[in-house]
Amino acid sequence: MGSSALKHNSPKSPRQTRSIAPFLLTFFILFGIWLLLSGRFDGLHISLGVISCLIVAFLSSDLLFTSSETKGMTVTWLRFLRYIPWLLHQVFLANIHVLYLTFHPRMMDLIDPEIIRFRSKLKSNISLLTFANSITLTPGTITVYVSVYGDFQVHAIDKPSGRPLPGEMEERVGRIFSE
Amino acid sequence: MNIIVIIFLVLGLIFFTGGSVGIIRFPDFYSRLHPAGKLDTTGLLMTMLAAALYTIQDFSTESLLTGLKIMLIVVFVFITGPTATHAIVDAGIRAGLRPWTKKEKAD
Amino acid sequence: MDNLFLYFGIFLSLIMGLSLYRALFGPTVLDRMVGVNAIGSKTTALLVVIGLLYHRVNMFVDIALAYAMLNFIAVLASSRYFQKKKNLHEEIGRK
Amino acid sequence: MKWFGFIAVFLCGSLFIYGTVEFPGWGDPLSPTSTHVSPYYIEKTMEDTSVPNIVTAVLADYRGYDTMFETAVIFSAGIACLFLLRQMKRKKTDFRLYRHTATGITFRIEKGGKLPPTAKEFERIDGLWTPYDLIIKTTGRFIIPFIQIFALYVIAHGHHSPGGGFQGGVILGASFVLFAISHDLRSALNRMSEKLTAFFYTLGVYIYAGTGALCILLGANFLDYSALATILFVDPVTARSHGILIVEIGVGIAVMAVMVILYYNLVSAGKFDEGL
Repeated sequence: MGSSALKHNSPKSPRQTRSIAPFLLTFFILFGIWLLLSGRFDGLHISLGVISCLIVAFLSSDLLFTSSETKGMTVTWLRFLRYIPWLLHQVFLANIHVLYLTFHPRMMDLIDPEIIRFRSKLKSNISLLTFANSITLTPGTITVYVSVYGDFQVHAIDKPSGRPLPGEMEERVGRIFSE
Repeated sequence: MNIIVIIFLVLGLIFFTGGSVGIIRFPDFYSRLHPAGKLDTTGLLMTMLAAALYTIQDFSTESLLTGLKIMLIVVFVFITGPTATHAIVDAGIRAGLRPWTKKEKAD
Repeated sequence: MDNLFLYFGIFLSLIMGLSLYRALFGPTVLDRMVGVNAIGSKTTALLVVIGLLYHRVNMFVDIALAYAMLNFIAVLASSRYFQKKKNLHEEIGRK
Repeated sequence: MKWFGFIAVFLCGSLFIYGTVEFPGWGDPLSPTSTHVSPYYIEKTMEDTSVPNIVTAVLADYRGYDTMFETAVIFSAGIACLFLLRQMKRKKTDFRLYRHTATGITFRIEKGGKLPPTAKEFERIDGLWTPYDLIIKTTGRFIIPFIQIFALYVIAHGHHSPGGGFQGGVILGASFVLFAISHDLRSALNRMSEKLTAFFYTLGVYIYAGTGALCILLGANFLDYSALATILFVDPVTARSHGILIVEIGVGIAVMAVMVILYYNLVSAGKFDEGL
């Protein structure tokens, strides 16, 4: 368990050899972003864009992709897109809850902050990051600490907020990254 | 169309107000982060949705790109907002601030 | 519609004043950081609304995006800096 | 003492406000500033340089000499920080620290000792308190390329949008600072070493001044970009716009490198051993 979870931890130093696939993938993603940002499609700006994307891809392609992660990328991203509406719905519910707490006159009686600990079964860094940020965005909970093995410490604002963790959200995040 | 824009603007304003009032009313540093982190992010989402809808009303390539750029801000904030919140919490824990709880209050 | 955006901007600035209270009088440094972070995310929204007011959204979007990025890095850097301060809880006791 | 400061600030502020009474009205078309050179810039910029953003044209073309020395000021700020803070004699520590990434247990290995070669789960750290944070590290990994492409976009689109070398350079430098924060100073130095930074901030100023000198060699005045038309194979007006772009790139490189060197020096107090 340990070695597989820790594979992507340290970024490779630039001197190590790189494969060409992540480089090209980074280049095309960045070029899409460039076209969106620029909005000018004449020769000068397009060629500037190609040069800039080459520079950034050379500088940072090992940050965006580590070589083992490129397989099955598209399926993961499609599943991630399907996760977003559910997450937005949860975020909206969470905000209504916090808004209710904020404007409640006897707020001090309602809240009961505590720190919850649990162990998640997710393994890779990216799924842990998605889960941790989803926790921070949704009902009354903030991720305090995550270890590489998936030990979470979560600060919850009141009892009903912290109870459903890890629960459904972990299931869904696990399904995205097929773990 | 304008009505939808107005509804989104007002919703965004409500969330922003909630965030600001929350960080004054809540008792300690950790609980203040809940309104600051969540309500502001959602307020931004609502406001940006309104702005993007208003921008792409007179439809052209440029206005479409501008609307997409506005949504790019939302994506960026949705990734970085929780991370910033987490960074502040982490700083609090490492600096040795103890979370406020009800039991301590009762003693 | 322009008037609506104007009122929205003014109200947003007033709300930022509320967050400024926490940034000025927060008992610990970290409370101040919470206030500053809250002001930052409101400023991002305010910049886009100002762009709508001047009918130059395509320009102001760039500024807002740059501001959001620098705000994120600033919060990250200052939170890392204040981790080193081990005596934050004493600061509360002194007040 | 607090009250004394308050009174002093209050007096100075009142003096400033009293001074502004004499200013011409805001947006007054007859005030000296808007009758002298401003109309020339507003009317002639497009036909002189074909740059839609007047501010960029004034900054890098009409007032290019000023901007060159602004870049030089930033360069000297970097050099001054280097001289004041950098500790040239490095004190070698005779032990190394390794941390088990999962549990946070730290090993201190004295000189001559070695980790077992199978220990992949240990990372070398700089100081005992160096924090490890999975969320910030992973977010940094995903965000940095997009910040960098945005910075290059800002540099390249100085003609059309509010941007240019200074702003883009700051954002580009901030992306490297974010890398140093989200990982640690050691890996940041691996990626962008001190020597490379020094090379870049010299290169930035050199590009700016070199463009001006090239104009002299081609028989025009210093920083008169229309002389570049013969090398770039375009007409003189477009050459001025391209000259502005070249100069902006130089400014961007210089500002980026100075940002990074300032961060490195300030954060480790010139010792280059540990970051934030």
